[in-house]
Amino acid sequence: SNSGKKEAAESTSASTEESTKAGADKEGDKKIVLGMTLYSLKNEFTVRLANAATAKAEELGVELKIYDGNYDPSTQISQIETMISDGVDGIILNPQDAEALSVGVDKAVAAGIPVVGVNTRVQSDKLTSYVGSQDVYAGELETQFMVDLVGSKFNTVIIEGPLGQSAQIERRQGIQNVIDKNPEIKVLAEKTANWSRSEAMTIMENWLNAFDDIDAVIAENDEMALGAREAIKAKGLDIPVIGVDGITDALNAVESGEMVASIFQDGAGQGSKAVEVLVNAVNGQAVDKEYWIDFEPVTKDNVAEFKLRAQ
Amino acid sequence: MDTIRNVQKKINPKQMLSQYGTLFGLVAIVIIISIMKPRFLAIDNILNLLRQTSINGLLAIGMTYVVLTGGIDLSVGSIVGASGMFAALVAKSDYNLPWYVAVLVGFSVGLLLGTLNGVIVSYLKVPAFIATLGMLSIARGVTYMASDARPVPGLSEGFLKIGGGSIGAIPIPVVLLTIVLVICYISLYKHRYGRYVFATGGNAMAARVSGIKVKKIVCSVYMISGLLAGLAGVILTSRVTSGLAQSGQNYETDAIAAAVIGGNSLAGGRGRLWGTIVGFLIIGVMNNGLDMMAVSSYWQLVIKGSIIIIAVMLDSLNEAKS
Amino acid sequence: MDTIRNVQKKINPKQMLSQYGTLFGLVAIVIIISIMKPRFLAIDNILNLLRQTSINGLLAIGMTYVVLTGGIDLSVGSIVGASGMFAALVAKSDYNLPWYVAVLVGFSVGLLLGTLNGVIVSYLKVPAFIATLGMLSIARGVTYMASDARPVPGLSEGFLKIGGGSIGAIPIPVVLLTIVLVICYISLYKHRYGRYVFATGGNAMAARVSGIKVKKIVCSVYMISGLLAGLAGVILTSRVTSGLAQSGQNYETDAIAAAVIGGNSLAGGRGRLWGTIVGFLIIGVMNNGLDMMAVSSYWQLVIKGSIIIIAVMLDSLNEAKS
Amino acid sequence: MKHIEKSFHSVKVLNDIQFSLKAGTVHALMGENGAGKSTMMKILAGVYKSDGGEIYIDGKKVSIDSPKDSQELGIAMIHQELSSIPQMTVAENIYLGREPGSKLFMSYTEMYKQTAQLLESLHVHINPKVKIGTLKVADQQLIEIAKAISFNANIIIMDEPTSAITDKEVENLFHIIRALKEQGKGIIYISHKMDEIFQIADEITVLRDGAYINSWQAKDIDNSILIKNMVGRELNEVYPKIKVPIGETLLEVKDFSLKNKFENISFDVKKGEILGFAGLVGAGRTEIMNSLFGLTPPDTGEIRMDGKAITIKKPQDAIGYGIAYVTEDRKNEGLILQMGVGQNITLASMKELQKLLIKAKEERKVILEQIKTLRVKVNHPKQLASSLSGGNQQKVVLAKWMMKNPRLLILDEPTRGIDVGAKAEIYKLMCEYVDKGNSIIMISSEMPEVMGMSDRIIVLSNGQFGGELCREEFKQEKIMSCAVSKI
Ligand SMILES: Nc1ncnc2c1ncn2[C@@H]1O[C@H](COP(=O)(O)OP(=O)(O)OP(=O)(O)O)[C@@H](O)[C@H]1O
Ligand SMILES: Nc1ncnc2c1ncn2[C@@H]1O[C@H](COP(=O)(O)OP(=O)(O)OP(=O)(O)O)[C@@H](O)[C@H]1O
Ligand SMILES: [Mg+2]
Ligand SMILES: [Mg+2]
Repeated sequence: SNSGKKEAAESTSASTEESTKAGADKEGDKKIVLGMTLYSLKNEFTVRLANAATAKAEELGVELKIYDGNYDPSTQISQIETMISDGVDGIILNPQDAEALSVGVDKAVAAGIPVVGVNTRVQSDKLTSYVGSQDVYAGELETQFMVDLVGSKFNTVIIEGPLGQSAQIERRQGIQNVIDKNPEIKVLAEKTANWSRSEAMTIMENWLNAFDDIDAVIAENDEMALGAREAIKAKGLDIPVIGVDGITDALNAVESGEMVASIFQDGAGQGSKAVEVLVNAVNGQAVDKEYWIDFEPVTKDNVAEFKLRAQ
Repeated sequence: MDTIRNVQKKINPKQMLSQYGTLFGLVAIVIIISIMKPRFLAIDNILNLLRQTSINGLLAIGMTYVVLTGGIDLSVGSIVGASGMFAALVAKSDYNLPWYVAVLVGFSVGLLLGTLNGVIVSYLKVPAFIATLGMLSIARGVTYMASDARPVPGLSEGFLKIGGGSIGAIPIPVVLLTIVLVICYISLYKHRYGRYVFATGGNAMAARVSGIKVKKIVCSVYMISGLLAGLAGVILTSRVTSGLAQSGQNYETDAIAAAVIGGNSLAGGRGRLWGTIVGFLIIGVMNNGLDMMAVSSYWQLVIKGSIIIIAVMLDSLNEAKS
Repeated sequence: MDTIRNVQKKINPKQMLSQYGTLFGLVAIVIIISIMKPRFLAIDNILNLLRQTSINGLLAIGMTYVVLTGGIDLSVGSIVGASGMFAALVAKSDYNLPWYVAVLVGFSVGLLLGTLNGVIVSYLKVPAFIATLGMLSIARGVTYMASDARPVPGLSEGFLKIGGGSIGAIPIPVVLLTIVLVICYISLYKHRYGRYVFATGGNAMAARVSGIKVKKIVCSVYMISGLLAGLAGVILTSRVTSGLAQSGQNYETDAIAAAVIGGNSLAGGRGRLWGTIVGFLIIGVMNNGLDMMAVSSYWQLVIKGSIIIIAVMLDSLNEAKS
Repeated sequence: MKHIEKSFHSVKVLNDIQFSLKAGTVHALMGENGAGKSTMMKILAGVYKSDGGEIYIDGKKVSIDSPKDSQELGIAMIHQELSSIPQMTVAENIYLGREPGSKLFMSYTEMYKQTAQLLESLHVHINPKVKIGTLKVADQQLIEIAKAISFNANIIIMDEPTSAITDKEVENLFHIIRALKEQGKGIIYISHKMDEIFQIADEITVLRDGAYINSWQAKDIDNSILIKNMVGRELNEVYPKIKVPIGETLLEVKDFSLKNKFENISFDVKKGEILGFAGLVGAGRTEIMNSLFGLTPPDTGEIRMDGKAITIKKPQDAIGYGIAYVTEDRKNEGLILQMGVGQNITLASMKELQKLLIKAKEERKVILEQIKTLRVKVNHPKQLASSLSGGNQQKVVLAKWMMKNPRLLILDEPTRGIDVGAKAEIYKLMCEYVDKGNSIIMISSEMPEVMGMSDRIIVLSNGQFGGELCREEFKQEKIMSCAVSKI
């Protein structure tokens, strides 16, 4: 449930010895306050990331305020401004857009607040650190997986994320990288389903009626892959579908063979690592520029392991 | 004295065009798409199209009632989300409840939220735009809370039939839509309730003087809209086989568009149910047809926007003359 | 005979409440937030809040004109996107063009799209809802095409000042908003034009009979709305330091909400500019305040929805009595 | 104007009409409801474009494409349907489209000053800063008159300017018209009040069914010939009052008060009786009926029907007790304009016309019956109420209530804007109606009408009881003196 976040916001309990150590400021007993803005809190993946961050913050005895960017970069900039005037000690940024949020980083850094990027890239060299993955790699992984599965010559349809969002652009880029290497892959159609399962289902139904020769479906996230899978199942067909993120439903679908694979993104790992890195940075410890917690393919063979990690 | 002149209207091509402008628009779109993509007309695609359209269809019908009274219901998308989610929470196959329990839960949530809208608009006199915009936000918030933005999968077999099953060749959502249409047709044109709805939208004061309980009528249309959104939510959830917190987002736009394309004036009092049907079919055909032709996402936006405007233009140009 | 009836209205607390209901609502919200989070009132947060609000403010002002004539402009969000994108394409620092060229491009795109809206609504007689809904879709499609849905970064220094810079302590967007407000105040209340806008919305037939060129007035309000959306697009692009194809999405909702919260009737003819100011401030204060208090995003939805309804309720309950 | 033609939706409403107006005269345009008077004048005012024909002013052929053109040619018009912007003030309405002030800024001070002067000169006592929407219909009409005069136009068209005002204001208006005449202006005057026509008109033109019938000098023609030309047949008696035996008391109203509207009003109405209500504009007659009908329940007071106390809190209650109410403002309170005529007629009777579903055949039958009895001039029962001429709209409202066969029918200005022929028919219907043992309360500002039709008249003055007269005592002066007694 979401009570985790609330508790974190009001968290007063300093539980373990370690946390008191880490959470206490050098000069006094003032508690470290961190802010985190996510591009959205309305999908399972970011919620998982946020919850892991909250849990970690609790463990370290720091306060973490979470902001929902509502898929709007300027809202996220506003939230960074709000955090600055609120006087947070550090900011975790999960940007909607890589270019737009660089100005947010500039502002925070100018106010002397360290910023740690998480999960999606931001175009800035002022980040204290970046914890996450590269979406281009996810696109490459899933397309390569299809090539390995059905051969280098096939007809595919691509279901895209919201046009212009960094994750969409980069994952699409990754998909294209593999297609360029395998010129016999033919893209029959591509369209955005805005990360939505029901939109993807409708689009897939329409494509199934329009084309007889779809060999593979590449979706830029799991929600849309699952929607496409529903449409294919309803038509009594069996076309391999792949997505990205490794959300619970997708892991189950991989397990039951409904999806050929998903590309797992360790949101929980990224969330907690980001908090850890930022707390260290606030406390003046040295941190690396980048921590890679990258995408990993999930197949029927290794799905059990990921189901455990996704808890 | 000749009181009634020309009792029977003569059929006159210009008047036909003005009366049925959007219908001709729909036919034209269908013809163009069929020529460019003959498979568009295949039976299974038509059924597919109808199944896809049924959700917007239900919302547009509910919206028609609201719009006829001069109101607007921006909350239908969120009600779809909320009712679908609560239905899903009950329909989980672990609970082993019969399918209709979940359906009833979905209906109740829709009706409850619709009633809230109705009370706020009619009795608390908040403009419909604001009341339902507030509800849009509130209902979505509640849906997220109920699910923590996580999908609720694993729904019972019986429940999944509603969105995915068929009776004969006809998908169940299409059957449901047809039943709803018949009931609504009767309520609007064969029962005095419909008169009262039209009268309320046309001139609330005159309706009141004529003994119509205007507030009750206004309240009731939001209840109908909510109930139909509840049904749509149940169908959608069943169709995507899991409760999704963000489902139904922005559905209000298509529903209102369908009603307005169909010739229902947002000022109230003027409209027609068959117009709404034409309206949601135009939207459905466009979405399906453009996908069938694999038109790029960018062009789809431009083409859809233009078609909507052009479809209505014919209608409006003629109407405005009178 | 009794000479002049209803001479001067006496100031009466109940009437005050009804006239300034939402204003009291705003003050109440500010007080509550300040108590719970004293930092809310810090100068830098206030400036911050105003800067954030300025974009919605500009759109809401444009929307006020449209709404006063009984119309609606759903396309402002897409116009923000389009004008911002085209401005960005010109403002790239490689081109070495002065900042105002890009600004002019942004303005022109806004004005052009607004004019299209206006012509479609007033001369082609397409209902405003449909015309601007179509434009919402078309303008977004064009924006995607122009940029291939990719961000356009690397804008010139001068251009970036518009959204990010300050004059003294006052952020430039706030300065611009203030200037626009003054001009609009004059045009609505000190110049004939405003009378014609009100008259057109109040009773278009009567306005026409009085010799007012109703179509021109209707067309002009969409041009104003488009132009202000163009300005908002420029500011937004400058603020996020790059042209983003999806920017401005759904901004129309907040803009319409601000106008309606402010007491502008969607039926036209009745409204007030200061009401719109109160409207967009309520929305801005809510967004900023709830974030300051770090309220969870699900609760934010519920609270925002409720506040909007309650803020308007007071106003409406009283107004409806007259 | 020569050979003017106009059609709406291929129905011809003006066919080869001619009309000429001399400077310094008042020319009355007469005809039944729907004859095409307003349509023709709207063509002159630039609201409609004619399909054919020519217009000459001072011998020069002109073309009028918009209201602005018409204004520039020195034409001003008082429209039959009130055409003010309710949310704007009196002054803003009067000067709409030609606000005083410099090019850049208009001047409110100037506007209010000019308005005050204008209203003063016309002896209209209304605050220029008040919103028009809050004024009563009568005051709104006075403003429209003032507005038309303020144009200082050479041709002033007055389309039923007196439909909502009382004798006192009418007299004032005639004063103004005579002054305008002396200044050499031409005035086109449309009215259904025959007595007015002979008081003020120099020439008279009659239209019937969209066709030109004839023109006369007013002194060459009398009432009965005029009426015969208008309705196309003889009309013997305008007020066909028949003696109906007065029965027991049907309804009793006691001590009705509503703050700022009326005080301590008591009256009763008996079976078979037509009870008239007279008074000056704003005397509170309408407000009392609104309260009686449950639209604005009174602060205090009781109602008895058949001797039993009843409570009426909303219109449905009143309708349930067999009370029907034809309101004075037919556009805002009477009709659903964008509904068909037929559906408007049956709107209040749907319960009776429905079993499980609406009995469509029966509904159609009663609609046709009502249209026939009241001689509503429509092309088709589905024709929109908005496209009817003013008089026919009024008949539709009457039909709506008549078909409910109420025991008590309240009529507020029932013949406003109705032509003589139709008036006579409505009076006849009223008589037949009370003959069946029902009762009528009729509010009217037309003296001849109240006196001609009522069995008893109650006069209100400034929200208070001003006097009660029985038929034998009816006299215009007496009513007037009661009407001003509480001012
Ligand atoms: N906008 C319109 N659309 C269709 N028919 C119309 C329209 N306006 C007027 N008519 C028709 O034209 C005819 C003439 O109407 P008009 O209003 O000119 O009559 P009138 O002589 O002024 O009657 P009244 O005395 O009742 O005001 C009527 O039959 C009316 O139904
Ligand atoms: N909409 C309104 N707003 C404010 N005051 C009003 C309004 N309508 C009527 N009044 C006031 O109520 C009082 C009674 O008006 P009412 O309409 O009942 O008079 P009436 O005798 O019916 O006049 P008429 O002959 O014009 O119908 C008047 O003093 C008038 O100023
Ligand atoms: Mg007329
Ligand atoms: Mg009255």
